[in-house]
Amino acid sequence: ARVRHQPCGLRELEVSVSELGLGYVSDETILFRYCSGTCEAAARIYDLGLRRLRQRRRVRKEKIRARPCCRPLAYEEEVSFLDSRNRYHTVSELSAKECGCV
Amino acid sequence: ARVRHQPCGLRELEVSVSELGLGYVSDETILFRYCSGTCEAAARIYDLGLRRLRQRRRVRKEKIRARPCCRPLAYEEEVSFLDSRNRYHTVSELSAKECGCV
Amino acid sequence: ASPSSLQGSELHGWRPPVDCVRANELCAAESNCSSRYRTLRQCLAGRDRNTMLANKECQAALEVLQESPLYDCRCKRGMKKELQCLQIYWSIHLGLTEGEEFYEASPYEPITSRLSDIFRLASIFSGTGADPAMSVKSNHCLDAAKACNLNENCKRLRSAYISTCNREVSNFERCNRRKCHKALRQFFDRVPSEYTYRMLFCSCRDQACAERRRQTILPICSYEDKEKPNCLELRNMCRADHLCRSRLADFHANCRASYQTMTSCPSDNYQACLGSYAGMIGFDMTPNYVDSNPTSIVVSPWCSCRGSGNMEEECEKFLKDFTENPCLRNAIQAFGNGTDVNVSPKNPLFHATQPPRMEKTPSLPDDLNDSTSLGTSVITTCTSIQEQGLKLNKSKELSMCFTELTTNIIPGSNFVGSPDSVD
Amino acid sequence: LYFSRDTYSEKLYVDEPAGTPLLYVHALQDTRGEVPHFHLGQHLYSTYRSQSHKNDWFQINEDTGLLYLNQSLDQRALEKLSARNGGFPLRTIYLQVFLSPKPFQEHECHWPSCAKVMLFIINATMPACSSLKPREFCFLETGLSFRIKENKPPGTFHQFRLLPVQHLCPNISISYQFHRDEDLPFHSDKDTMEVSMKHSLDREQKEKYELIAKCTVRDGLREEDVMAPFPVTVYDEDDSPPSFPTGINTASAIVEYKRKEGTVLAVLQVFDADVVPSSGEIQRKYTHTMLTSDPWVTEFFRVEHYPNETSYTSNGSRVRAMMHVYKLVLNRSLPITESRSFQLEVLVNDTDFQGPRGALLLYFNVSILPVSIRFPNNTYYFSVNRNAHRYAQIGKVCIENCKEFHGVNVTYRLQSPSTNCTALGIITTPESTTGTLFVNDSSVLQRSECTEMQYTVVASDRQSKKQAKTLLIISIEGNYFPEEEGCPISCAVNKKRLECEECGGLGSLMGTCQWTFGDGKGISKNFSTCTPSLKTCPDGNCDAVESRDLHICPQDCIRGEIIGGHERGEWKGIKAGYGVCNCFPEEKKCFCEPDDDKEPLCDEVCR
Repeated sequence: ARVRHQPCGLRELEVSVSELGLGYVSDETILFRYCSGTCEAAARIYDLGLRRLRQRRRVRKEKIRARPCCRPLAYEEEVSFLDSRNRYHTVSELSAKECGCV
Repeated sequence: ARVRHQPCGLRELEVSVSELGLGYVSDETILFRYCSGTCEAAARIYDLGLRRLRQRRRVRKEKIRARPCCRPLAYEEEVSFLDSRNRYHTVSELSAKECGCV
Repeated sequence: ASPSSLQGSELHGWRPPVDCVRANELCAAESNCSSRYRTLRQCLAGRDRNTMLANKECQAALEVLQESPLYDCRCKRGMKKELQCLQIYWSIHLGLTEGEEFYEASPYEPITSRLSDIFRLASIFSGTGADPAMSVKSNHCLDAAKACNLNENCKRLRSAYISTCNREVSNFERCNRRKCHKALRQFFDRVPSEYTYRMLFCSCRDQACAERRRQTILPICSYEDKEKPNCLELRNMCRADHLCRSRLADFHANCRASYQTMTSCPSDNYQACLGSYAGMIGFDMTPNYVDSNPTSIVVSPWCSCRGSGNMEEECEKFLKDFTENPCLRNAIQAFGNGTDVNVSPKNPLFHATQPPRMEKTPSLPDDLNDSTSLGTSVITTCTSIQEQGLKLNKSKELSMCFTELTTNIIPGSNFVGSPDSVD
Repeated sequence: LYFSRDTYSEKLYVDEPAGTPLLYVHALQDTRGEVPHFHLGQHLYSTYRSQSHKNDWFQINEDTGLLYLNQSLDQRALEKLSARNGGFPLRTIYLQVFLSPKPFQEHECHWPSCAKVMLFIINATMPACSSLKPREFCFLETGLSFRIKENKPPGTFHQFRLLPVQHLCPNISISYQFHRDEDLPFHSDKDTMEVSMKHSLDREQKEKYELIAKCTVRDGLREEDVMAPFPVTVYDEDDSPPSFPTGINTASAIVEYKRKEGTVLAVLQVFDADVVPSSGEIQRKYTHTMLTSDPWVTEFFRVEHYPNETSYTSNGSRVRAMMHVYKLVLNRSLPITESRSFQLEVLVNDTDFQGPRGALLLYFNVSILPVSIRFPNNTYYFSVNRNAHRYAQIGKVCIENCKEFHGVNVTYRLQSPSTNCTALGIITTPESTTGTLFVNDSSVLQRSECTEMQYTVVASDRQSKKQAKTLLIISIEGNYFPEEEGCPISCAVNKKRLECEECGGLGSLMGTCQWTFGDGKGISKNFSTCTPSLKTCPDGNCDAVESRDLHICPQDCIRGEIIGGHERGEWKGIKAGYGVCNCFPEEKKCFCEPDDDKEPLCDEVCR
């Protein structure tokens, strides 16, 4: 599907740990799973109302989100790897396990 | 208090039905509850990793959200009102009942 | 190699073993057997075993049991009631051998699979090998970690033991070794050896790779300790636990160097040796690489022969079964190079093409010239599993690593190590 | 009597004729006059003892120790034996040879009174003499290795000839000798080809002889030498009394500030040239007893014994020995009021050594000095800023030599003459026996009428109730500036320098948080973060004040989640972090991530 209309879902990518940019230097490759795609169909009347109130300045100086987000609903427990200084690290909830519009 | 650090939570606002901009013309006032605030503390390493991969262009041409959203976790069932032409309307899931960072 | 791979004529009227749990059930169902088994257990539990075993009733019980399936029963690695099976096995065999034997019979059924089976499975499952052009230079242990990380089951169980073994408990206790050992045992029991062997026995060309290989079992928690116990004391500690005792016996049965075979392995089965070596990880006798020297493969349990008193010779012999064991070393190198030995009695004559270096057999004095040793050369018909061209996509041409083995037969003896003879 | 080897071996070809001599076993005397008689076990075994068979094929000469074939081992016999070998053709047969007069138990075969014989079955007829290589006339592949007990009578312990080969090829001339056998305690007889000891051996002189045996094979004009290792291990017996390696049998033990249980006060060493018993039994055989009838001494002191194997060089080779280390250790923490001197005697006894000098006395001269609790200064002066927030750490007070004390429980508390201008509190840090002064009520500092605070600091030892006092004067400085609204309670929440320095937080000394710049080198101990006080946070130590409230310094005290590249502290806190570390104490969560959001993270599709 054209990128803009791909529905929210789980994708996966083989990346080296270093590429994650978390500060760990390791050549180990892991499977990074993330959520991407559009949630247009998941909007509710709440979103419409909130957007209108924001436009009419009835809601101001607040961090609000008037559209559903494509986000993980569950995460993978943990993944471990050996870094370049031969020390092990374990990272929890790095990859998504399930996605949805919230 | 400084807006910047207000955590995500439930807020409420008295509005007239017309102000919701849903097309209904009614002077009835209802209590509109919505979610706002920062989800900074709710971020996971997933978000950090996804952000980094996005910055390094390993994830491209996809709609992703690399930060938790402050969104309703539950909605109020329904609200009813009489419009200016004396007809009753019932609207479901207009207000948030519970908020959280997802 | 197990009896099942033998030809009919060679079975010698032998009775294929049942597992000891089943044998115990069969015996319990048969009054004569169950009463004798009870008697024998009383005989063996008595204070002075020798006098007990000398009395008529105990002798009669022993004779009956020697004919029952209990006597030859074995267990399978990873079987459901493995511990119960082993307890039954040792309840009989421990009693019959007084005192400590240096080598004990393995309670496990002989392993019939071979390294070539693993290479075949590895090429089907992993599907994520390095690109052949790259792989000659690549870090095979790193590729092994990648293959594991990309397999859900392997990744989960690998992370489980790493996080357990890496978790600091207190200022005085580096980690919870008991939990770490349990997690390691689960990893090696539940993850197919196509993944675990690649991480444990990957071949290395540089120090970084060899250090990664050494770190596979998180030695700082699972292996090292403040002090090194005496190896014979460590053996006693291991033999006090049925599982550890069984894994050690299995290691000796499958890795004990023998000068009467081609590969120096008792039944010329590298997989059997590697499997029993991996089977000791997660027990008191956990072995590991002693350093990160890529070229010389030296593994050892965490012990020394200091404080052996007059048992230093026996202690050093025990330690050498790890540190100077050509069978074990050949097996690890064979896996690393993706080679296996294919010796079948039907066609003993093979012809040599290109001999790589083969480790000398164990007890030959150093000055032995080659004329009398087993001149064996092994050729690889393809590259090692790490060097196999396993593309990501589905179409994988199966490149098997099979080896022709040439053997200069010793004059005067058709001493072709028949794969099925257990030394 | 004992066998000179624990295992003998020989090759056995199928169908070798009955009567073929196989090998000699040899026994050596424990005491002169003993006469060995050799008995063969009734069973023979395949690889493991559990697979046994009746022995119908082998016999031994009771007096000479010659093992020979009583009945030829043919194909049918071999198959019968294999049936009990799990169905595998048999490669090795094990026999057991016992030495009497000691009564022997068939089920138990262990050196020294039992030896195993390994016969390698070769499923082929005996090769022709001419086809054998020189080596096959001389030595077996399994190698030789001998055991000789020290201090025992000399005797013959080996016979070189390979009997089956010699039986097959009588006219091949073979001779054996030791390579370089000058001043060796062994003699190799050219005719009998027997090896014997010239005299009894002393392990403490030399415990390993790595000899090389040379075999010369002459076949017509051809002559060839074959070498093989001939290792002899000398077995130890407890024939050396314990002694003091440096002659020192006395040590002094002075107890002053270090009065904690487990403190090592003094060490003495005892040397023993023997290595028996082995480490498993040495603690039982080498006893030590404190010779004192004073229950107080046994309550407060204990002796720990650490046997370590050592070695020395003798006759050019390494000889093992034992060094026993004895440590005098505090068994309980000593009160600061305790002071006395006494000599403690410890009897060390090598119970295995048969002889008068098996025991030694160690002397520990113990002197326990009293220590007092006192402050070095009469008055302490500190200052505090009016804008300081609660838990701001003003300074530390401690009794004299407080850093030296171990095992002494000193606590500090404040007494104040007046009640209105009192803003401070004090917390004791047990490990370093110091008292940390902190702001406990910041509202007092904001009152302009309060310009100075006075306290008395009381230090008291919990056990002896001894006390010390000193005066504390705190001046209140600076002007008070009310803080901007909406500032978080904890400095650590802030992720940017600007928002960090525009707010205060719990523990801030001057009313504003301080930004610390990291070194930007990956996951590093120097990570960027917002802190109430650079002096105490983050410093990898969740100190006594910081542990009162997680909001003060979560960087040092967090136990919960740390998200992003990090290394956890020993018990808690962030030991190293990547980029900027900020924390949310309410959620018990910290993040470590570079703050390089140069590029706005578009929620929409990024090009």
